[in-house]
Amino acid sequence: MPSDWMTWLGPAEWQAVRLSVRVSLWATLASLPLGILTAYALARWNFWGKQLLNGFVHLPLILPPVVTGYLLLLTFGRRGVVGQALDQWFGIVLSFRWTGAALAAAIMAFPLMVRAIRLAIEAVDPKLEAAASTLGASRLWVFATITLPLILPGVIAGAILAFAKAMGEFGATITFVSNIPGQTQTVPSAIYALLQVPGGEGAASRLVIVAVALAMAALLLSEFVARRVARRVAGS
Amino acid sequence: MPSDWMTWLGPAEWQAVRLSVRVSLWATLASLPLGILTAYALARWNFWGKQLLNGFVHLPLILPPVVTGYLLLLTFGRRGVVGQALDQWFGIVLSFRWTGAALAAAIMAFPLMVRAIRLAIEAVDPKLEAAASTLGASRLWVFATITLPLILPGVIAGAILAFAKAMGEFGATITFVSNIPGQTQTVPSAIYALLQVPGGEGAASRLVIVAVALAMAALLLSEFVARRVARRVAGS
Amino acid sequence: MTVQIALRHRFGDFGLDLAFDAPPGVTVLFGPSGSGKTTVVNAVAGLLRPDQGRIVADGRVLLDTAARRFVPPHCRRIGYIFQEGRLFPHLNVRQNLLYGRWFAPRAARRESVSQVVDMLGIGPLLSRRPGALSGGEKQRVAIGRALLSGPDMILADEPLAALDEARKAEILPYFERLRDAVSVPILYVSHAPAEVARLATTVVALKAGRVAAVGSAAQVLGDAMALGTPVATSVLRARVAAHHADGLSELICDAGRLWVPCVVDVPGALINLRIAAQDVILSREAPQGLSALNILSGVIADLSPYDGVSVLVTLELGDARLTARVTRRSSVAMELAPGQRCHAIIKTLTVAPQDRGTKYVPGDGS
Amino acid sequence: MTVQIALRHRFGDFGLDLAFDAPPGVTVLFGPSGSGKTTVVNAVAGLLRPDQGRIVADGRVLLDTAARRFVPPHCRRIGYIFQEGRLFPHLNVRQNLLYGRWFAPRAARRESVSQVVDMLGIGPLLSRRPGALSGGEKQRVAIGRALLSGPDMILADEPLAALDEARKAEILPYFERLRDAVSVPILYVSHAPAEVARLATTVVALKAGRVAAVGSAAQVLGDAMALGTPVATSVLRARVAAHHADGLSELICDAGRLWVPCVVDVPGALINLRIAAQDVILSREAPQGLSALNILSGVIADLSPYDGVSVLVTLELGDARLTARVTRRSSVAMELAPGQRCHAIIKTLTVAPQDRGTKYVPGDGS
Amino acid sequence: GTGLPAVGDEITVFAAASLADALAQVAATWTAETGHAVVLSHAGSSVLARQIQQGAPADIFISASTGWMDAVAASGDLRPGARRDVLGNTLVLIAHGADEVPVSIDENLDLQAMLGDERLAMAMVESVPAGIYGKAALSWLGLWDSVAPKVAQADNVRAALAFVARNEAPLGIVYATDAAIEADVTIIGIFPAESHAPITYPAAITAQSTSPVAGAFLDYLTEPPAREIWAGFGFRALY
Ligand SMILES: Nc1ncnc2c1ncn2[C@@H]1O[C@H](COP(=O)(O)OP(=O)(O)OP(=O)(O)O)[C@@H](O)[C@H]1O
Ligand SMILES: Nc1ncnc2c1ncn2[C@@H]1O[C@H](COP(=O)(O)OP(=O)(O)OP(=O)(O)O)[C@@H](O)[C@H]1O
Ligand code: MOO
Ligand SMILES: [Mg+2]
Ligand SMILES: [Mg+2]
Repeated sequence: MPSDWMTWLGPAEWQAVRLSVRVSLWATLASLPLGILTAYALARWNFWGKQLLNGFVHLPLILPPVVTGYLLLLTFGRRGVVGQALDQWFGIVLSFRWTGAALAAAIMAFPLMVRAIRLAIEAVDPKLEAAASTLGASRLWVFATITLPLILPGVIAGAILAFAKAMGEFGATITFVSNIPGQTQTVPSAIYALLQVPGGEGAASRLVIVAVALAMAALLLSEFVARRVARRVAGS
Repeated sequence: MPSDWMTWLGPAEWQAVRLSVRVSLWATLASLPLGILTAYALARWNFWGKQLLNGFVHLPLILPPVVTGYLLLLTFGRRGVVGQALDQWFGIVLSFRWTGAALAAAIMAFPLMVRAIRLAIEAVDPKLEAAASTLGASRLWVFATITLPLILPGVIAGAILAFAKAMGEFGATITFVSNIPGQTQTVPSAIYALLQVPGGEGAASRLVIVAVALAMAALLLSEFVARRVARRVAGS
Repeated sequence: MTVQIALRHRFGDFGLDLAFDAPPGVTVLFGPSGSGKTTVVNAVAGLLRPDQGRIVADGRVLLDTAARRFVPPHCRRIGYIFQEGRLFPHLNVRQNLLYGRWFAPRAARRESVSQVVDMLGIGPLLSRRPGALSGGEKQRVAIGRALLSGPDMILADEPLAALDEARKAEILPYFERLRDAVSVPILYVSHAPAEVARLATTVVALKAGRVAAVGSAAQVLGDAMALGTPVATSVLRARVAAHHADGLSELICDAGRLWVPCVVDVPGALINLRIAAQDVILSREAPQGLSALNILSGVIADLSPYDGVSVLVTLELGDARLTARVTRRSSVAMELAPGQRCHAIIKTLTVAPQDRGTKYVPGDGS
Repeated sequence: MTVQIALRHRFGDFGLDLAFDAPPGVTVLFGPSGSGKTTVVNAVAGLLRPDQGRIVADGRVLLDTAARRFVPPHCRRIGYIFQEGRLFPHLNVRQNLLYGRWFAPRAARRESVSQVVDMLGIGPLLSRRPGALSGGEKQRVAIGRALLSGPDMILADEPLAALDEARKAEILPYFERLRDAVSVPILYVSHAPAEVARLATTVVALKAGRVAAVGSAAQVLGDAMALGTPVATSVLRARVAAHHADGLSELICDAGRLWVPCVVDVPGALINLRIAAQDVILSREAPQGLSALNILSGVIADLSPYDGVSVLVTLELGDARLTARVTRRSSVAMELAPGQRCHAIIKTLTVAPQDRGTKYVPGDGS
Repeated sequence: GTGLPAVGDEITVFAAASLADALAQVAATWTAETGHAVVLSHAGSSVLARQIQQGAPADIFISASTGWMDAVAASGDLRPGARRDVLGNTLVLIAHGADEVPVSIDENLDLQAMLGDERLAMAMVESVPAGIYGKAALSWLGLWDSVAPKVAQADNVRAALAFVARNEAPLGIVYATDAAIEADVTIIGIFPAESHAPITYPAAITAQSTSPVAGAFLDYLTEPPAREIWAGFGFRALY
């Protein structure tokens, strides 16, 4: 059985699966803090250019993924402004690396994450935060001890949405970092490559099943965690 | 000036813009009731297969768009099971029509819409709904008069997210209904086509700007409406 | 309409296990914080499905866990005033008030909106949203919303706790009118003995999820120990004899004649008078020339220590009993003892205005 | 520590425009629903930024809109007991109680957790979440949370409204101790005259956003009209003379000797006694053989109609004034008139237990 | 690497997606012969071209259109003199079904009537190579204007093929290499070679390639073992 199961996908496909999981996890976790910050700023602060920021965050959703990927290529590519700077100063190369795939996935998933978290923040009663401040908690402490725990279900929902989106991301990724096996060939890219060749549908559909199974598992896990958190808040 | 502005895009591109707006609006509005129902069921009901439904709703997010498009083709195409039935019984043809593009966009945007609305529903205090029921309101009335108004900001957020996503949807649409100018050539298809030819970036970026402007306008409008609704609830 | 209530429910450590009947009129649920009052009310409203239970209102089975019967809240036709307001934040005050009306049959819309709004003093708030109301204003709107829904039964969970005395004094007669004129049965949670005595047809004292005492206000409030509160009170039942021009009403009770500030009931009506034990002065001789108009004469039936300082003296006045609380020092100085005749002095105004209970429906279970 | 408060704020129709000083001790904000009490407290807490205002606590400027100064709430070191609880739903009772402690300097943690928990009777609830508490339980936890945060000033917005009498009687002495022993200044919102008389060093009566009266409990509560409540009350200032073995304390006031159930204060202390006008009986002749131990003699200074039934009779007893409320009928029968000598009979137990105010800090502003 | 023993050098080849399985076989035989590993990255020619212009780590680029190869050459991203046309392809008209009647493709072909109310599936006619060739061929035959409104344009040839295979569209224009493999379609005609520009797949070494074996692989693409494989997939070998 185990060898059956292992050989159901070829080694190249397993590699794509592993890479996709790694890319999606990194994309989700690394963008989470910024996602929470952005959501908080959009939900609670008033500042100049707020609507600009809001629009900017949503861009990847509105643009065809190919365009986003192209813009990423122009910006973060080896000859792009930011890409060159990152390379020179920090030795970070994104283009045609799995890190670039993670960046593309993170950017594509960012609006979903921010929207979910923002909605959760807006549902927190500011009166509770005010109560915490009268008890001596500074803004940051109020956030850490009151707001954050209360929005946890929303944060989980946002993160899992982002993870799922990252697992399915294709257009921007292939446009930005191409489709290099072991480096940037995620599951969707592999599926695309398989669909381009006659008779590739069988292998493609096997990959689809694995991708769906993985994303579903993450989804179920997140539901479970979110429900436990919510139950705790409601009072058992 | 006006003629300048009109000729900045060619007539074919204007056609694509008009079509994209129509497709996205329909995709959003027509799927909204089902989106609310699904979100409500996932948030408040317990039934067998709930997690299955949840997973199913998320599928379009996880799958590469091409796969979704292909599955749509298999199902809703003229020779597809559902497509044939729709054609025979209701005379509804989706394939190669703008209606099919709307279906593809709606399905791709559905998980985003449902997530947003669901989060909003979960934030409604069930004690308010209980209070309404003691005042004689049946479940449906409670929903219409208490739950729905309270989740309105979430519904708006979900709808706009869906609209933005629909405006940017490409992979599933082109795979399902191809790219027929005036019928199914949306802005992203047009942009894609332009990006396929060397030197097409200039024309593509004009379309990108229009698409972004439209989606931003929708976004700002939704923010404005959502804020007004929220302010009403908070009590001016 | 009698409501029969039998419930058994468990919340972690707390167990509710009780059964009582709420006869027509006002049934007050009385008891310390956490004793289960809100839990009972929620079960009657249908917001809590108890582990086991049976609730029958006027022959209509609202709940019967054994028979798997459960009438959903919106079919119970109740007006529930919640302990925490629960106003609809997206509706303004007027819309909140009228909410229940949409669902009430036309015949049940007996209360006039403007009358209720005036009584509650919320006229200037009608177009505001709940977020912009003060605590007491919210509570008043919540009361109005329940009353205007045209309910067959009212559940009121500490409706007046957030209100000032003046406002309470304006709203209490309204509940009396509902009880008497409209004869809507009322389940009323309260901590305030004054409210209890004034409104209660029946008092159900709860303690740790069980019924500690049940009976008329006279029976339950007289038994301070059952309530676990340090208030000893007597309730005298009296009949209205006449209304006089100087604003006093003449009442006849078993023990004699009493004068109280004008009650609203017609001559002939039976009413409850709550008299706190500490408001009664005793005298061995018949007192003369006092401003107090009410002097009843009786025989000491019982004399029992109350706390370190005072004793409770129970007088028999015909069939009625009146409890006085006097210092031990006075009791010794006056040589009070069972069997002795004694005069009780009650200030006319002491039983006014909050403690004059008005007529209650004859034929109650007490 | 004196808190100087001057505020001007507009909420739609409602305008707040007031200035008063809260001297050391308890300053009670008293007034009808919607008069602006919570608004004032929120401004002191820093939760409301008024249109204009200046708040200075013990020389520290907390707010000065003219100078654009605003100390954020978390730097004000206050313990705020909210009108609506506001417990943190994701924390259990223990975590709620200890929340403020994390942020309090070690030196400020003067209250012992177990002591506060015991006083509030919330020991069995410590591991529960607020969602599983009754209304009164929530309020008690909210009180504990504020007290345990080691505040420099307490803001209490109707902290006891949801509680039963027994529980109130347990918690009130705690506020007294904070006021006297710990000398934390307290801004206390209340509707209940009994609480006011007992706790207040200073009473600020609000009406429609303005100060209707400010002064000692004696001054303000005596002036029923200023409060817009139908409660007429006198407050006598008395000195504790001795404690007797039978549980009574002997007090000396301007008008003579008074006996009340044991007060906690040491002999020599000055205390407030609140006496409701309706609890005073008048007699032309010196009464004999009554259970009431307190008989004060004075001269009628004023006689004014109160309502249709009764008149207020103000007696001058030396420098003090005592108001009695008697029926018009008695007033006519007894031929009461200004200048006449008269005896006031006050039941010993009438001033007990809630209405015996205990010592207040000398040097207060009144 | 792809799991093979990394005995030699490794080269990265960016190649048009339509070459995927044929090129995989060619690469495999080369690796077997030389021990050098090949990493293949497949995407649309336009995507790959732009990536190379942005410094992608490709040693060799095989494009499905001369246009994109020219663009990369123009931006100076190809090694001068290291470009050649490797493959050719044929444009065919396909119909849904296992054995449909062949037609002769000339100016008398009544394509409009054959379609009726239905669609002709093609790749995007302005941008994707197969579509560009197809439009040119139809124009040359004088058929374009009449069928233009009936064309359903897919984003690549495979998607156009899928429309015909699913019978969403009865007819389509694709490469012979694609049509050969799909069982549900029949080639009912071959477009004359002169009706469109020659269909060629140019290959070249990139300017930034430092691989010592890139030249050897480029040569290998036109050597007999590779030619056999290309032919097996229906390509025309050009040399
Ligand atoms: N956000 C707001 N917007 C408009 N009006 C408000 C707002 N908050 C309070 N008010 C009004 O200000 C007045 C004072 O409110 P406040 O809460 O201070 O009253 P309060 O004295 O605490 O009354 P209560 O005893 O009922 O709690 C009320 O009339 C109230 O309706
Ligand atoms: N959801 C719950 N889970 C666990 N315990 C609960 C829950 N709801 C109520 N309780 C407990 O049940 C007991 C009774 O609660 P209930 O609300 O009926 O009290 P109450 O008599 O209304 O008190 P109060 O006067 O303070 O409102 C309390 O001890 C409370 O802690
Ligand atoms: O391989 Mo292509 O660039 O889709 O013709
Ligand atoms: Mg309760
Ligand atoms: Mg208030």
